[in-house]
Parts: sequence; C-alpha cells; structure tokens
Amino acid sequence: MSKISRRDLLQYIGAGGIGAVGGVLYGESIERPVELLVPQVVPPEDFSPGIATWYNTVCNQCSAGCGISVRIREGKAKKIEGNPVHPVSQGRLCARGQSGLNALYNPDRIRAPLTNAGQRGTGSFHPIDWDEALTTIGSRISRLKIEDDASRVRLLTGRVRGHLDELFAQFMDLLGSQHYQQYDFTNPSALLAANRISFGTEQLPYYDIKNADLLLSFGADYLGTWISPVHHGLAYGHMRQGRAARRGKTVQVEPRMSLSGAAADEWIAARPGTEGLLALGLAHVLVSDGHYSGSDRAEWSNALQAHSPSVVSAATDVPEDKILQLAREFASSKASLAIAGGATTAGTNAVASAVAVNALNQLAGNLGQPGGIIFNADQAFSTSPDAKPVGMQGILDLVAAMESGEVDVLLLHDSNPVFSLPDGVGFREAIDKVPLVVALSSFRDETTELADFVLPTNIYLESWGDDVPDPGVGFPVASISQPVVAKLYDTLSAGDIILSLARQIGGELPIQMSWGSMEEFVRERWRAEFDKRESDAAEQDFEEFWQAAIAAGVWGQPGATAGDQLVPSAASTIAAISDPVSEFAGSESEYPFVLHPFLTATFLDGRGANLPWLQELPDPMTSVVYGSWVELNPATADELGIEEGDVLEVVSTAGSVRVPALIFPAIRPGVVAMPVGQGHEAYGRYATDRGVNPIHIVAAQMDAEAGDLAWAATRVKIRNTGERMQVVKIGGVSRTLGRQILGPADGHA
Amino acid sequence: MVSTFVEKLKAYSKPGYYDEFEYHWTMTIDLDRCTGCEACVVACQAENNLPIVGEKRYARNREIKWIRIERYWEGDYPDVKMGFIPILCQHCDDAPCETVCPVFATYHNRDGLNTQVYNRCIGTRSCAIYCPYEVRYFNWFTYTWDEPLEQQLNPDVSVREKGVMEKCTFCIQRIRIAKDNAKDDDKRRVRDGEVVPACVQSCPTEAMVFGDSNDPEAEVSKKMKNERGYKVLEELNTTPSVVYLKKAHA
Amino acid sequence: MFDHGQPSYADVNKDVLSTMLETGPRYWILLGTTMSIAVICFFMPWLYQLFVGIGAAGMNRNAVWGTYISNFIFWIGLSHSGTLLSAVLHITNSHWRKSIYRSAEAMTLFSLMTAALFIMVHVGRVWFVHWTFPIPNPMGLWPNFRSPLMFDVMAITTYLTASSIFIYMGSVPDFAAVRDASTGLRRRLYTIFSFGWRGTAREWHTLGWAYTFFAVFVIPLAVSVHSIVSWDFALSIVPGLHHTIFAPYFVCGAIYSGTAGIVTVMYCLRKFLGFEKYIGQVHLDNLGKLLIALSLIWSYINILELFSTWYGGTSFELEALKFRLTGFYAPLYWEMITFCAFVPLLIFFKKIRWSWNKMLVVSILINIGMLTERFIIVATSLPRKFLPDAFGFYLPSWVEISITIGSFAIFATLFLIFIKWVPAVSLYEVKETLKPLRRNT
Amino acid sequence: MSISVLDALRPAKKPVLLGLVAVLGLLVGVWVHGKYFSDRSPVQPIEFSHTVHATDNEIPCQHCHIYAATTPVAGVPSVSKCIGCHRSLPDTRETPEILKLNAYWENREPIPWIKVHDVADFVHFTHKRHIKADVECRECHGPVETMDRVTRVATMKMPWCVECHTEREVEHGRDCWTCHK
Repeated sequence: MSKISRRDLLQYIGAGGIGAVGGVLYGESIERPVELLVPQVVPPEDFSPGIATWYNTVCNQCSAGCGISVRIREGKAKKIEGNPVHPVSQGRLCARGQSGLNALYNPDRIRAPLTNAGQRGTGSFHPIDWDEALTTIGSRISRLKIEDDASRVRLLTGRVRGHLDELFAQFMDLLGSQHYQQYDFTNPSALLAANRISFGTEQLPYYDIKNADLLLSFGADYLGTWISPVHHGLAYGHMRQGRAARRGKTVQVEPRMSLSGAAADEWIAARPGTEGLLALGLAHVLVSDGHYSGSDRAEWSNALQAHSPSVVSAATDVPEDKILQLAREFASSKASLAIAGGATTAGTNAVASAVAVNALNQLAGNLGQPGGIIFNADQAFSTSPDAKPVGMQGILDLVAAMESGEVDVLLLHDSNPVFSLPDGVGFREAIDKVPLVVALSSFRDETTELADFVLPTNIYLESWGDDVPDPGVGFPVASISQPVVAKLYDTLSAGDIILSLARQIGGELPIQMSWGSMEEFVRERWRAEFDKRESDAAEQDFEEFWQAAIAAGVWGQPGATAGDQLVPSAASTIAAISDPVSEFAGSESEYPFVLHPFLTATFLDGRGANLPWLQELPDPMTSVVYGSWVELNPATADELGIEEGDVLEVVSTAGSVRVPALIFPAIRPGVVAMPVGQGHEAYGRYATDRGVNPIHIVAAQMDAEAGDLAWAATRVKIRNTGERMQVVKIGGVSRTLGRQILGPADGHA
Repeated sequence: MVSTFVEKLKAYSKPGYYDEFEYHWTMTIDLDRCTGCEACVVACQAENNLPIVGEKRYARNREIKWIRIERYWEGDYPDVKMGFIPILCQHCDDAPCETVCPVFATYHNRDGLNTQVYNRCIGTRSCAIYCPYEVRYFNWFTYTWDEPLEQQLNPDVSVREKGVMEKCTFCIQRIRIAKDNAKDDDKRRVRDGEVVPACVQSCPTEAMVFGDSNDPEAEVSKKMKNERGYKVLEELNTTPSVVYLKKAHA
Repeated sequence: MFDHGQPSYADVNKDVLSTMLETGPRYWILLGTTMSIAVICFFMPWLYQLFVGIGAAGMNRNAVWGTYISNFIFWIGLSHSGTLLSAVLHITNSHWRKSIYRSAEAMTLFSLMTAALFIMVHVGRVWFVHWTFPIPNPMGLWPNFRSPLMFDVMAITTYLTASSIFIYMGSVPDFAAVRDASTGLRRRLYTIFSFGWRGTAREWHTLGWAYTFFAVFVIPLAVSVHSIVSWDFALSIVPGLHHTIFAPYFVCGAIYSGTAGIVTVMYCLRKFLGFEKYIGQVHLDNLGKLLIALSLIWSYINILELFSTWYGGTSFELEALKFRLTGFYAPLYWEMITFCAFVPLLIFFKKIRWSWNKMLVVSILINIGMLTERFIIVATSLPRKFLPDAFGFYLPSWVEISITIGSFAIFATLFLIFIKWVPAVSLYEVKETLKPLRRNT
Repeated sequence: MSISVLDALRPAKKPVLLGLVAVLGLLVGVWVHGKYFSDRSPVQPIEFSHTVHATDNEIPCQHCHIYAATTPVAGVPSVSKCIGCHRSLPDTRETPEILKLNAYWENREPIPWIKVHDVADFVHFTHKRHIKADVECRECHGPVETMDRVTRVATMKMPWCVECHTEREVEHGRDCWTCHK
C-alpha cells in the first residue's frame, strides 16, 4: 500500500468525524422523551406509591348483594374481587361483578346534568349545571306540594335495598305521595307470592344448596342468573366435591339447557310450562308410595290425586319411570332440595308452579333442615319500610295513571322498563303524557332517553350506601358501600340528589331530612341500629364500630341463628295446589314454537350490555360474543333446512324480530330460545344496535297472583328470510372427536 | 473441555435448563366443580390488561383470552351433556414453544414458569404453531382503550404492542409481589396460598387451586394426587403444570 | 450440440455481450413494468401491513402462519437446482450444462433473496429481525440455537453466501471479457469485478480448482438447507406436519420446482435474448428427463406419507388427513396432485419433451402445483391441531395475495438487472465446448 | 496465486476505505454517546440545589425521598414537606426561589418537576430492593449532593443494568422476568 498523503488523511478524518457525529445524533434520537414528575401537595396518610390498597364495598351489578374488594393504585380502581369476609361472596365474584370497572370507567357515562333541548325522545340533550336543574325540578314539585297535589309525583326505581330505599320512601312520604314503586325484571315475584301462600311469609328463604345431597331445580339457573349466583357457586362446589365421599347430585328441569343444566347430572326437558305439574307428579308419588307419613297425609293425597305419574307423564312428556325414580331419590336422599325459577316461574302459572315446588319440599320435610330451605333470621335491620308495588302490575297502574294524566312529575332511578317490558305495556307512549320526567341515571338507556332532565348519578363504586342481602345467609348481616375512588365527573349519588331535592322543595322536608349528605344519613342510621343493639355504648364505641364496619365492608352476627325455625303447616299449600299449566299467547297451529327467552349470565336483563368485557365474554353455552341469536334443536333445523347463520324472522302475536339462527343440541324440539339483554336502542356505544331484544315480542301477559310479566308464555313462528349473518363465536368444533380432552375414558382414570 | 461440552449438552436437553425448580407453580382444575361461568375469563382480562378487540376482529378469530372455556357436547338430545374445560397456558416443563423461539423470547424460568418476554419477541409466531394447547395469542393490531377505560389498566403488567406474542403468565406479577414480601420477611419461602392468580381467586366454585407442587404440604400437591387427576394431551409428553380433575359421575 | 451450426469464438462474445452492451427499449419497458408491479403489489401492501399490524393479513388465532411462510418455502424451493444442479453437473462434467448454469445459479440467488424478503414480511416486528443473528451485544443476549428457525437463518445465510461466491467465481473470466470489450466507466467497474483477471494458465488452474471445490461444497449445503426448512414444520408436533419423511420430501420438491423453474427461465432467455444457438434441444431434453425422475420421486413420497399416516391411525393425524383430502381446501390438494404427479408424465412423450412451448406450459403448471403444495401444508394443518374447540380456518387476505404476486415481479426485476451486468451465458465455458478452431470465411 | 485483490481494488480503494472509516466513526459515536453524553439535566421549575440541602445542611437523601426504602418508588417530597421546613427558616424566606415555592403552596399546586431519571414502562424497577441490597444512591444517581442542578449520570438502559447485575452476581439478576413485566 502506498503511503497516505495529507489530503487523504484529512478526508479520512472528515469521514470519521461525520460518522461519529451521526452516531452521537442517533444515540440522542433514541433517548426517551422527558416526562414530568409531579408530587402531591399534601400526601394522604396511607399513601405509599407503587403499592396497591384494597377497599371494601358492595356490588350492584345484580341484586345478590355480594361484598367486593376493589384494588386501588394511585387513586385508580384496578380490579374488583370478592370480599373475603363477606358471607355472600366469600371472596369470590362473577363475571358481571368484576366488570363493574367497565361501568366506572365507561366512556359513555353521563358526565353532567342534561336537559333535553325541546322535544323529548329525540335524544338531543344539552348540559346544564346542578343548581339550575335542581331548582327547576324542585320548584315544580314544591308547587304541586303546595297545591296538595303531591300524589301527582311518582317515583319509579329499580330494585333498591338498604337505607337508600328508606330515603326514597321517606322523601315520597313527606312529599305526600304514596306512589314510590320499584321495577326489576329479575325480581322473583312468583317465589315471594308462593312463599306468602305456603309459608305465610313473603320472603326468600335461604336455599341451603351447600349441604344438599339432591338438588332438584325447576328452571332455576342458580349458577348463572338466579338470585345469588356467586353464593350458589360456592355452595355448588362444596356440595359436589367439598364433602368427603359425599357428592351431591343435581337434576335440572328446563326446556333449554342453562349453565345449571350443563352442570346437572340429569337434564330433563319437560314440556314448557308444565314443570310445576311435574313437581306435583313427584309429590303424588311421595305421598302415594308412603314416603310421606304426616298427619295430613290424607289431605295431601286428596289434593294430589289428579296428578298421578301417568297423567303427569302424558302432560309433561317425561317418562313415567323417570318420574318414579326421581321421586324415590328425592324422598330417600338425606338432604333433598327443590327450587323453582327461570321460565318455570315466568308462565301464567308462575305462582302455582312455585307452590307445587314448595309442596314438594314440604312433603320431603326439607323445611328448616340443613341442605333444605332455611328461613332467614329477622334481617339485620328492617330497611324496607312498607311493601311497595314491585313488578309489572305496578308499571301497568303507573301507565294507566300517566295515560289518564294523573302524573305531573315522574322521577326515574336505575330502572329501564322501556327495554325490559314488552311494547304491549305501552310505557313509552304513556310517558309522553307526563309534563316533567326526571331520570337519575349514570347511563343514557332507553328510559333515560325519554326524560326532560337527566341527573347523572355516581356509579356504586363512588357512592355511600348500605345493603342487606336478600335472601340472607342465616344470620343478621348488613353491608356498607363506600366510595372507593374519587368521583370522576360532576355527578351525585342518588341519595344526595334526593336530599338536595328535598332542600329545594322546602317545607318540612329539609327539617325532617336534615342530613347533609348520603354519607351522613347512612352513618346516622347505623348509629341508631348500633344504639338499639348496645344501648349503653359510648360515642367512641360507635366510632370504632363504624370504622371497623367500613374497613370490613360488612357487619354481621354469625352467632345469632334464625331463632326458632318456623315450620308452617302444609294446609295453606295444600289448599293452594291447582293445576299449574301455563297458557301461551298464540295458537299452537299458527305459532308452532314456544319462545324461551333466557337471561344470560353476562347481561342479565340487559343492564350488563354496555360493559365491553361482558360483550367480549363468550356466552357460556354457545361461545357467541356480541349480538344475539335464536337457538333451534338440530332435528328441527334439519326439518326446516335451517343452518347456523340463516337470518330467521321470529314472529309472535306481539311482534317480530330478525335474528340469525344457531343450532343448539340441548334444546327441546318445538322450542326456540333467545338470549335476553341485547338489542338496545340506546345505552352507549357498546350496547347500541347490537342484536335484538326478545322481550319486545313477548306477549304482555301476567301471572295474576304474582303480578309480574309471564315472559316465558309466548308462542312464535319462524320464517327463513334467506339472508345470512355470521354468528360471531370463538368455538370451533364442539365435539371431542374421540380425543380424551375431558379426561381419560372410564376405566383408564 | 469435553466435560463442559457434555454439561452444555445436558443443559440443552432440558428445555428449561433447570433440573429442579425453586418453586414449581402448579394449578389443578376440578372439572366436577367448574360450571363454565367464565368468571375466570373476566378476572384474567382485568388483571392482565387484555385488550378489548371488538366484534369485527372477533369475527376473524383475533380474540385474546389468556384463559378460555372450551365446550364439548356429548351425545344428542335428549341425552346430551355439555363438558366445560378451562384452557390456559399449561406451563409445560418440556414446552415445545420454548425450543422453537429463535430469540429466547419465551423460556422456562426457575419457578417452572413458561414465560414470555414481550420486549424480546420478534413475532415469528412459531411458538403458537408448536403449542398443542393453542394458548398463545398474537397481537395482530395495536389495541386501544376508549378513554377513560385505560385508567383501569394494571400498572404491574405492561401493555403489549402489535406484533408480539402473549399468553398466560400464572399472574407472575402476583408471584413477584409475594416473593418480594417473603424476601423482606427474612428471606423465607413463599407460603402456600400466598400467591393466587386472578382466575383462581375469582372462581366461585373454588374449582381451581394454585400452589407450589415442590411443597408436599401444599393443597395443590394433595389435589394432584386425586384419582380423578389427568393432564390434557398427556400423550404429547409436554409435561404440563396444569392438572385437571375429571368430572365425576352421579 | 448446436442446432444452428457452430458459432465462432467471436460470435460467442458478440452474441452474449451484445445482450449486455446493447439495450433496446423493449428491455426498459419490461424492467419498468416488473419494477412498478413489485412496488405496487409488494412494497406498498407491506408498508400498509407495517402500519396496521400483521392483522392486515388473513392469519388469525388458529392459523398464525399463512401464505407468507408457504411462499417463503416455495421460493427457497425454487432456489434449489440452480446452484445444486450446476454443481452436480459440473463434477459429473456433463457438457450440456455449460450454457445454462449461469442463469440457473442466478435464479438460485434471486429466489433466495425473495424468500428472505418473505421472512421480513412474515415476522411481527421486522425492525428487530437482526436479533436472530448472533451479534455480540452489551445486553448479553443471544439467539436460541435449539430453534429450527435459528437453523434456518444459519442455513439460508450460508447458502446465500456460498452460491453468490460460486456464481461470482464462475463469472470472473467473463467479467474480464466484458472489461476488454467495453470502455469508460464500465471498463473501470469490470476491472474491479474481474479482479484484474489476465487469463494466465495459472489463473485458469486456480479458478478450476476453486470452482470444483465450491461445487462439492455446495451440494450437501443445498440438501441441508431445504431439510432444515422442512424442520420448521417437521420438528413441531402438529398433526400432518410431524413426519420424518418431510426433509427428503421438501428437498425433492425443491429440486423439482427448481428444475421446472430453470426450464421457464431457459425459455425466456431464448425468446428475449436470442440464445437459440447456445440453449438447444439437448438442454430441454435433459431437463425434461430430470423432471420426470423428480416427479416420480415426489409422487412416491406423497403416497408414502398418505400411507404411513393412514396406517398410523391416530385420531389427530387421521383428522388432519381427512381435512386435507376432503375438506375445504381439497380442490387445491387435487389440483396439486394433478399438476405435480400426472401432468409431468406427459414429458415421457418426445413430442412434448422436444417442444419448448409445451415444456414451458408443463414447467409452469408444475410450479403452480408446488406453490399450492406449500400453501396446503400451512393452511390445512395449522388451524386444526389438537383441541377441536380451537379449530379455526385460514383464508388469505388481499394483502397476502398481492404480496405473493409482487414477489414474482421482484424476482423478475432482479433477473432483468442481472442479465445486464453479468453474461447470462458463460462465455468461456461455451467456448470450451466449441470444436477446435477453423478460420471461418 | 497472482490474482491480487488489492491491485484489483486500487481504483475503488479510496471511496471504499472512506466508507469503512465513516462506519467505524458511527459505531464510535454511538458508543461515545452512551458513555459520555448520557447526561440529562433539564432546567427545573424551581432552582432547587441538592448541594445546599445535602452537602451544606447534610440532610440525608431519605429524609425527603421517604418512600425509597419501603416502596418501588423513591418519591419526590410533597410540597407540604418542603414548606414544612422552609416555614421555620426565616432567613431563606425571601429568596426568589422560596417565593416560587410559597406560591405553589398557597395555590395548593404541585410543583411540575421534570423527570431526570426514567426507566421504560415495561421495566419493573423497585428502589426498595436496591436499597436493601446496600446499593448506594450515588451508584446510579451519581454525586447528587454536589449537584446544583440534578444531572443524569447513567443511561438507565438495559446494558447499564445488566452490567451491574453481572458484576454483583445478583441472584437471578439476568433472568428476563426479574426486571421486565
């Protein structure tokens, strides 16, 4: 190589330099951008950055009243788990409960008070400030109050328990209106009615599934949607494998397999609407075979003689020997339990069926027995002042009143009758006749959309309150719900709204309801309870008690038992036994199929549809996500040449919907099933315009006794529209193809 | 020289490079308790920042669910039965996914966990091909949360970017916290029940049990010995760390 | 061996060099089209995919591999027989090779590059793809040498290097020839390319030695490469892929498609560069015979695979087999069988074997068949593994299809550029085949 | 053999070599940046001097960064913390910087300090562990007590972490999931 000249050298240095500079620049370019490091002004006591804290409160996703613990990091709610010390949830929680976070951080929450710009129902709202809203409403109500027309003010809420309920009641009472009512699609009206008849007490007893050996469920999806799924789940697990060498057996009677049906050892698809009859058939066997040897045996056999197995078998389409076998098992097993729910208690024969099931329990001597029906001790504190109309009958009366212009102000809270009742009820039309509609709500659901004023409420995770689980857990219990995060928006808790309304209205309301806030009110009430129990307690005792209660999220007296178990005489039940067969709307000839709408564990009656996690959660039985479907038995589908994804028009006497078909192996031929919960016209981006709402095509019938919607008593016909629509689901081939995925074949285990 | 070579070879022959584990995290799932309620699925989504993928992407099988319930029908109406089985990463001790990853983005750690390092992953997706349980989920897109849903995201778990593989970690962040506490408590071992993954925690029927199977006293070790116990696809010899208990008959 | 009478050395230089030195408009038009197709069909969709995410492709949870991988294998396959063939023929010194091997080797090079591109397109975070190379780094992170994909990276890079050296070495004397025939910048460049080749006996000797050495070296390499590619599948436990036969199956398939590819390229060279003199009947004939042999081996292995799967009779394998033969993609499967197992049998007839046009059709059909073979392997096995509830389905998206089309354009572009830089037919070796010189009048 | 690559390369020697040199320079540049240009010392909203606090007044680090020993985060002192001391220091009450502080306190505003030391979001770093392992603050943050304005002395990037973990033979110190999340 020749020696390098100076010129070359300079060039080399130049090149190297350029490279080096480039390198440095590159290094700089991959630097992370500058962030701010913002301290608190004053740090709270228990603050420790990067470490999570848990706060206990009460779940509000359904009316089971599970205690929950919420994980908080840097002031944000991160996760919801069951409260370990709460007797209902015992640290566990269902999908719905855990999705509460989606409600809290839901992008579609109402962030400020709204008023509709001009005409109602157009969904055009504009924000106003609280004072304006409250004064307008307050003055309107107070005028009525002065004119002594306060009865023209109506309050319709969802299922409200605890002291919020009392607050509502007191408010209306002081106002001078007797029209405080509740409506909740999932309210077990039929059971309550039946228990009033059979047991003389209109309460839900504690169903001791945990200790049962044979659980006979008539349509009650106790693991998915019925009353208190999480608690039943715990019980179920224990009943199955929790006891040494004693595995409880479960039998499910329902036309379409639910979660509980899938879990059951025997799944019996009796003819829809005849489940109660089956119960009577079993009862008949219990008596006639001498399993029952009570003093009133004669009355029993007399009342049941019409329901011999052969007759029942013919009516229910359940083989006679199956009835006999079931009855014997039921009688012979140490702890048997029969429960009714779901479609069984949603026919025109709802109460009759429930009574039949009660009869079964009475004959098997399950009352007050472990593993049977245990009547609750008197509740921790009686928060429900007086019986108020609950269920569809109440709505019908309200509608009538609105139609006839008897209603000037309608206050709505956390209830969505427009969605969860048939169009036949005519709520939507009637509400137009009401001059002033005020909705207390966190989301703009179908009913809220019809309001003149929308007063945004806190999510339960932001509010004070308390709750008494119903049914109880065998001993007095009450839960406290406290705000676990600072509220996100310019909202108030329902209680606070009522209190400030009271202040606006004036008169004796502010004097009687002098509490500054819901928190104060709840605290007051708890002190009262506390004093009642330990009369000689000092102030700081209560302070301790209160702090402990808040920390635990629940207070109870595990020691205190139900006291003397009431074992009512069977006479009233015997008297009430009738022929429980549901009448269906629509003739069998014209409408060949029975429509079986079912509540899903995800959406329940549709209140969960705005939570993305639940929308994304595959339906447990079908793995379908987003949107709805109609289920047919494979045989039926073959007959009609229908395949999955064919869009069917489901027509009832009340209306029709178009929905894609899904072939479902575990549904009775002649029955078509549709999930409830989708098909919202409002209710946020995740729920709106997705699927259809079967309740709209349900005929507006009731069980007279229960006064609630008979949503499982409608016949439909189906027509293949020829269109196709993908049913979005994650499942591939749902057969094992002989692969030992669910465990080695028997004998190899 | 030769000996070291032999050692290396031995090490390589064991996918995880570990002959025994400090802890051997193991899960049992009792199918006789499992009701398919899917509480675990949501629990996992909440704990591990799983994205909300949306209907369109679901329709094309782009969902991400670290634990999913599989459904199998047996028989036909009226004698039809449904079998649920939760499928999550089985944390195999001889995991095919570990050997195939060209960049060691997935490896066996000293706790017998089959871990996935998101930062290292280049997205060849070969691990998903090799995994017989199909529990590895790929980020086909960059997923976003509608404001303010992102406030729920768990700060202990990183949000994965598009192009990387992700999967169940047995809630390693919870294991990490438990170990951290144990270490402060004069370096004792983590006690049974101190670590509870989100899915196990939520399960209403207590079908799932999680623990260290190195500890014979741990509940999970006892459950594993149950005569109903089996492992899914055991014949493939991936030695999974999830033991299922077969559904019992009435 | 020359159909149109023997050319003189001068002719050889003239004919061949002219293809390089004189460029007509037709060439530019051709190049322009291929390039724009490459950009529009390949690079733009790829860019789109980079922004959106791999979700732009049709792959999903159940089928995480798709067309990209199947194309990758296809192109690797095509790359075979280029270098391999040339090497084999060189050490068996069969003379007919001499006028075709240059372009055959070029094929190897370019299809390898295209294949490599598909890896880039396939991976989720291409910007980190360098992590697959054992580059020392301050974080002390290394690739996983147990991974078949790692073997792949190694094998392919080695193969690429080896074949590029192989082709380059073979071209050095020709570069010299170009150097001597050209002036100006081009001359200077080729001076560099030709390493100052002067053509002394010593140089010839060294070249010959080195060349033979590489020929021997490349053969096992080529075989290993496709075996390793097959292991990406065969080393998994996926039903339908977990077969010991896979390595030979892939190798044979690779050479098969490669040879067919050569026929196609030969055709083009004759048509567009007027190499009728040098690429003649004899080449077609030999390649034809080779194709028959390969197709028979290929069919044999296919039958073996089916039989052993059926005989094994495990639920998993049978299910996979059933789906492949009768499932959604069955038509593709049978198309593949027709094109790769039955159509080539026509070559037995001299009529077919000796007609360039007919052979072109056959060779293209074979490669279509091979392309689908690769696709079927991916699309029918991966989405249906062990857990039926996780069974899924794979359908390529427009992005994948367009990128597949684009890849052929890329290959064509590279080849077009090549023929302008390197003599597409080896000058000196062709000259060797000429009979001793007569001064022609 | 007489084929000399160098001779052949002569015409191209210059540009090629220049290119090589440039590339070399690039690598050097990157390395130099990592080693010596990794500092970052932004101008803070209040001209807070660690020298005054830590050296002159000998206040120990954890007197203000109270969470360091017990939590993952060291934590910047809250405004109340600052004001707490400065209220009782009449002589400093009038300096402009303290006035700024007072302003923040009166408006109950947090001070928008600019982050100097930052690790990526996918990294699980806890101060507690490192302090418990007797890692001196200065080992990562440098001689802060001598800084009038805090300056970063290390890249806070993975090679830097790994280097130390390797030196100290940290238990599982090179296991990905020890630091990644």
